[in-house]
Amino acid sequence: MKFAVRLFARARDLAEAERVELELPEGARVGDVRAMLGERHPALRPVLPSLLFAIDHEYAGDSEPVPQDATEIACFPPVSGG
Amino acid sequence: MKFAVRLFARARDLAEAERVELELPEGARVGDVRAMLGERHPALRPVLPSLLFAIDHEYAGDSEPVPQDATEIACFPPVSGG
Amino acid sequence: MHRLTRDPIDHAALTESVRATDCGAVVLFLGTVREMTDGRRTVALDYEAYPAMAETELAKLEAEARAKWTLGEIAIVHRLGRLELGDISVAVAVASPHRQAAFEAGKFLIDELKVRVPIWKKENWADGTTEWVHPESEMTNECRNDEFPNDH
Amino acid sequence: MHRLTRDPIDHAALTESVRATDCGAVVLFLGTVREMTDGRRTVALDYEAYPAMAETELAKLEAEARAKWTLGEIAIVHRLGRLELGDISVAVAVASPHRQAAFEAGKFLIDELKVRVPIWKKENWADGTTEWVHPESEMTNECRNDEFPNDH
Repeated sequence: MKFAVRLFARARDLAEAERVELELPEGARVGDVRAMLGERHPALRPVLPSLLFAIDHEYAGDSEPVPQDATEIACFPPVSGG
Repeated sequence: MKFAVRLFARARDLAEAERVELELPEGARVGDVRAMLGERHPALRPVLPSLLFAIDHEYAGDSEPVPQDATEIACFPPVSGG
Repeated sequence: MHRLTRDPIDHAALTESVRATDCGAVVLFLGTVREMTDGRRTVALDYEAYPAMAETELAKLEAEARAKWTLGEIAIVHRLGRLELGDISVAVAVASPHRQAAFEAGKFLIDELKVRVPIWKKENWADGTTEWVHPESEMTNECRNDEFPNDH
Repeated sequence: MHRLTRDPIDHAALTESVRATDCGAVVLFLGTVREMTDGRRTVALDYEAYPAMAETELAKLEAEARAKWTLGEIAIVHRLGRLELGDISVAVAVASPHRQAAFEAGKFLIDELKVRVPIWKKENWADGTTEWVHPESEMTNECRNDEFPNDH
């Protein structure tokens, strides 16, 4: 299954990409997405453990499966608004 | 020693007076002022225990002596600003 | 800065007056005239103060807040006279480098103002009656060291 | 009400928008661009958001605040783009019948906004360098149930 992962802030700057296309096997979990991003973009590795993920605008932990019908996966550093 | 006690809010309305002239003996305490106000203005008696006193703009408890050089004594109900 | 005034309170100007580039946080509190109190309808409030002592107490509150927290400007304004529904009776604005301090100081200032600063409100109820609001203040016990012997 | 905007935040209008005669208390919080951070001088901040998710999280915050406290109107505005020293980056206004609730809800909303809503700031330091601000967020541990095996 093909997914585009949107990157924000420093994650986007390090990867030099606004989105990364990934081919996810069925049953893939968020942790797998994290690992694949590190492989695809080695520049992300220093911050990889701290990156946060969201599926369809909801935070998702490493153990959560990526639903086949997910329409948007996002990856970003800890937030710093306010 | 003669003192004028300023009254505020409901205390003033009940006594129907903005100030009460009192002759205080030397060594008189705030509690004595409270008692004398009740004698002078019986209408104050229902609220007398709850009335607060200030000497020269500082709160003063019943046990505090009234200084001979006090320039202003005030008496008023619990505050309700804000 | 603290002030008693008979004019409407300009909360925007008060907020602007405490903003500064060394303070990343501003907290503004407004107290406004509420329509319903304990099920009764208010049409207006009359505020009265003991002005000289109110100023003294407000200055103490400012000093106490500065002793507790790192603060920039503080602005407290209390309105006096006749206030209609929705009018602002009191405004407290505090700036601080840190938001926690700004919130805590703002809360401290309004909480203490309400129990210590000699200002009183009189309710003008919709049924035509009036009534002074005189809560059993915490000051009562705090300030009276002796029990006063009274006949009721 | 919550909004992301690239325009300057009008705190006076925001405060007015939550005032009501059934709410005697209004608390406004403003976050502004501070000049000095940990001894370094800032000349500007750039704010970026993941807008759709930020809106979702802000809506959740509003709902959570309403579940915890009796509140009137809530207004939250976060600015995006380039902000200069002293500019307002975020404003939270809350009205309530009671001041305790207004303070607690205001503090809750800004505290939670800062750890949950996907917005990021980039420092533009006076020395010409830039730097994303990415605190070790509490979300990191909260949302990652598994330890991710990584090679560093």
